Amino acid sequence: MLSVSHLTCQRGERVLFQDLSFELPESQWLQIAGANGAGKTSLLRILSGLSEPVDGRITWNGSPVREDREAFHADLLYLGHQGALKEELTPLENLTLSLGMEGFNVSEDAAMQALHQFGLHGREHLPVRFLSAGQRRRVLLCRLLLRPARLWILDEPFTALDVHAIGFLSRLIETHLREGGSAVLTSHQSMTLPPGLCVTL
Amino acid sequence: MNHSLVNWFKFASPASFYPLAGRLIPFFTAAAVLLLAAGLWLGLLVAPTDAQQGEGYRIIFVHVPASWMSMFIYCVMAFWAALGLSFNTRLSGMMTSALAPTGALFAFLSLWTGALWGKPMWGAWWVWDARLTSQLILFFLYLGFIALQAAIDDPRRADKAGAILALVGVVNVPIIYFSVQWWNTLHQGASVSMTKAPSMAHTMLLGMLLMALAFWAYTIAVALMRVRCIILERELTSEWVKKNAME
Amino acid sequence: MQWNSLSDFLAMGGYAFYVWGSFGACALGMVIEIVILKQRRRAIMARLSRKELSQ
Amino acid sequence: MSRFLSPFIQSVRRDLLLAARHKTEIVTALFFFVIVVNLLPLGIGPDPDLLRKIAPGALWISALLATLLGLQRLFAPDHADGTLEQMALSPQSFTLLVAGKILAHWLVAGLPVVLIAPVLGLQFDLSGRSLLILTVSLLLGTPILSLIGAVGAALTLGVRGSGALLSLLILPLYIPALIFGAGAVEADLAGLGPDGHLSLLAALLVVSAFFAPWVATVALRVALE
Repeated sequence: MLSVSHLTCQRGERVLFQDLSFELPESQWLQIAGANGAGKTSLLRILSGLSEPVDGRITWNGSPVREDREAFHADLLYLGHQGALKEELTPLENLTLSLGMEGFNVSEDAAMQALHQFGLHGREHLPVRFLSAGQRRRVLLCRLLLRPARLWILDEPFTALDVHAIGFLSRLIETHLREGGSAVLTSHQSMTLPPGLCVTL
Repeated sequence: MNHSLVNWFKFASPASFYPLAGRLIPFFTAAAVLLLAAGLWLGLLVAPTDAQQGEGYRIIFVHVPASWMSMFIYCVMAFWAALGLSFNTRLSGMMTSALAPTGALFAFLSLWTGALWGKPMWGAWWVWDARLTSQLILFFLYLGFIALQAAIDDPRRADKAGAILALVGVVNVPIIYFSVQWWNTLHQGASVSMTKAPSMAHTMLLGMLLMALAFWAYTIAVALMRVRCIILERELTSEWVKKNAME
Repeated sequence: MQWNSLSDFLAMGGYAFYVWGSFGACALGMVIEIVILKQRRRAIMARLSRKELSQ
Repeated sequence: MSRFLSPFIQSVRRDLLLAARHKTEIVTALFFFVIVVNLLPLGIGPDPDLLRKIAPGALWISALLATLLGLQRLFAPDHADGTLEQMALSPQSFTLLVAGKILAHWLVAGLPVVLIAPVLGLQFDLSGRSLLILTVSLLLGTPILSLIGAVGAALTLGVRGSGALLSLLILPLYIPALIFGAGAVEADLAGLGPDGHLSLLAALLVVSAFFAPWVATVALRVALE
């Protein structure tokens, strides 16, 4: 369970949010809503342990996330709004190498299968710089299929996806929740997910 | 958490340190002025002429204290840096950045007065001696620290990056000093024996000590003044600044 | 007292340029540092009072 | 053990693969090294005695500058496209991944310099023994440059004018490596034997290999905040 108490975030001289507390139990998802610049991405980066809040505490299953990083990161899958793909490498290389660096040795077959599930037939060996924004996004989302994690933190996961991919991703998230996982999302798209919690910044 | 620790953390908060620093500044300023007057009187008026170096040796009364302070300040910066990184107190980073310009000033003055001393005594403005070279590198380390902090916009990141650099520097200074000395013995360059200090009269020693104490009090006063500026600049929007800072 | 006259003192036994160059540089450096700090403080105070007035 | 090291190896593999797709960058750094070394005789004069004397220093300083050239791109591209973030969130040790990147940087930027140095040494009329000592000193010393440089690259990541700042921060810290490295050949010529210098260089390598990846990791976490 992810639990957040009295979180305060400041960028420069401006306070983005203050005294934010919530809990996210298993099999639940949380939507973070708010206008542009309200601090959605800042909040996600704090939740993932990348940034440090000015004040407040975040715990995962009772232990603070910035203390035992490696244990928390084993349970966490974070997709930022940056691509996190290497332009010079093919989708296949991107997936196997980046997951390999995280200690998950993914076979080429498994990676290939994930790419096919996301509708990337025939693009497996093309350097990522030749792919469209939506296709890049799908390569990144293949991580959801290949890397086991109990908590998903996804920043704008539906951006640039077409209807098919949105449907597939929604089903993926639903399955993840049914299996006891939890997820934190920011999104502007209307979602077809079962009702979840919501925090508005 | 016991009581004294709580107390300590109270003073580690900028809001409570600001008035404390304000009360300390006049005290250290007065100390600096008095010690400076006494040191100058002893050094320039009372201390006898040196047998070998004539009156030229009087540079020692500013050169040696400036060199000592430049090294000492870097160590103090490293201390605050370590404190800041391990306890995450905001004041530590502010103290580190408040000390750096004064340390750079003293490192520069040490080089400048060293050159003015070296010219009449050894006949050269500069020799590649281990001490001179390390002092120059120390000056570069100060400049690097100041430049790094100036280049980073977010104060919290600037503090942490500066702290890491200060600690890396403090580990490296002895290594650099040792390596330059090693290099110097191999090349047998300018044979300047500075270790053979002229048997110093008591008045000279006392004068030097007083000047060193004066520089020390000056450093504290100036660093406190600067840290007050830094605190205000960073907390301009907070409530306590609006209420209390406009005396 | 080491000196017989003021001009003797100022001449520093022929080392006037070096000795006064050193002491002068130190004095100059410290005075400049203090002036800069005073200006910095004055600028902050001006910013603060502008804020005060605008509220 | 292999499970523990596997992220490290993957990190080295990834950076080598990326370097292989950017061959021009490797060649440019190497070419820069060769040109700087060759400019020195043109500036100083072709007197063989003088050239023999300055050769170790000239090669070492050029190696230093060539290393600096590549350092700015050690973390910056990964930072820009978000892959550095993913590494920081890895359940494996981030320090090991950073160490892998540093090793890859040395393999790409340092090793070619070491390999071509003997050829350039011939232009300075160095004897066979001096060439050997020089190459060994570069072999021990260039990894130090990558290691310490990584700390500077991490500290200046995403900062205004990071290139010039990086040089200002890192060059003073390179002095011990420069002194022991270039000094080895001269010590040998002076009849002292190169052992003292080379063992100090090796000690420096061990110490920086132990601490630098860790310090660079701390600095990277600060930069990512």
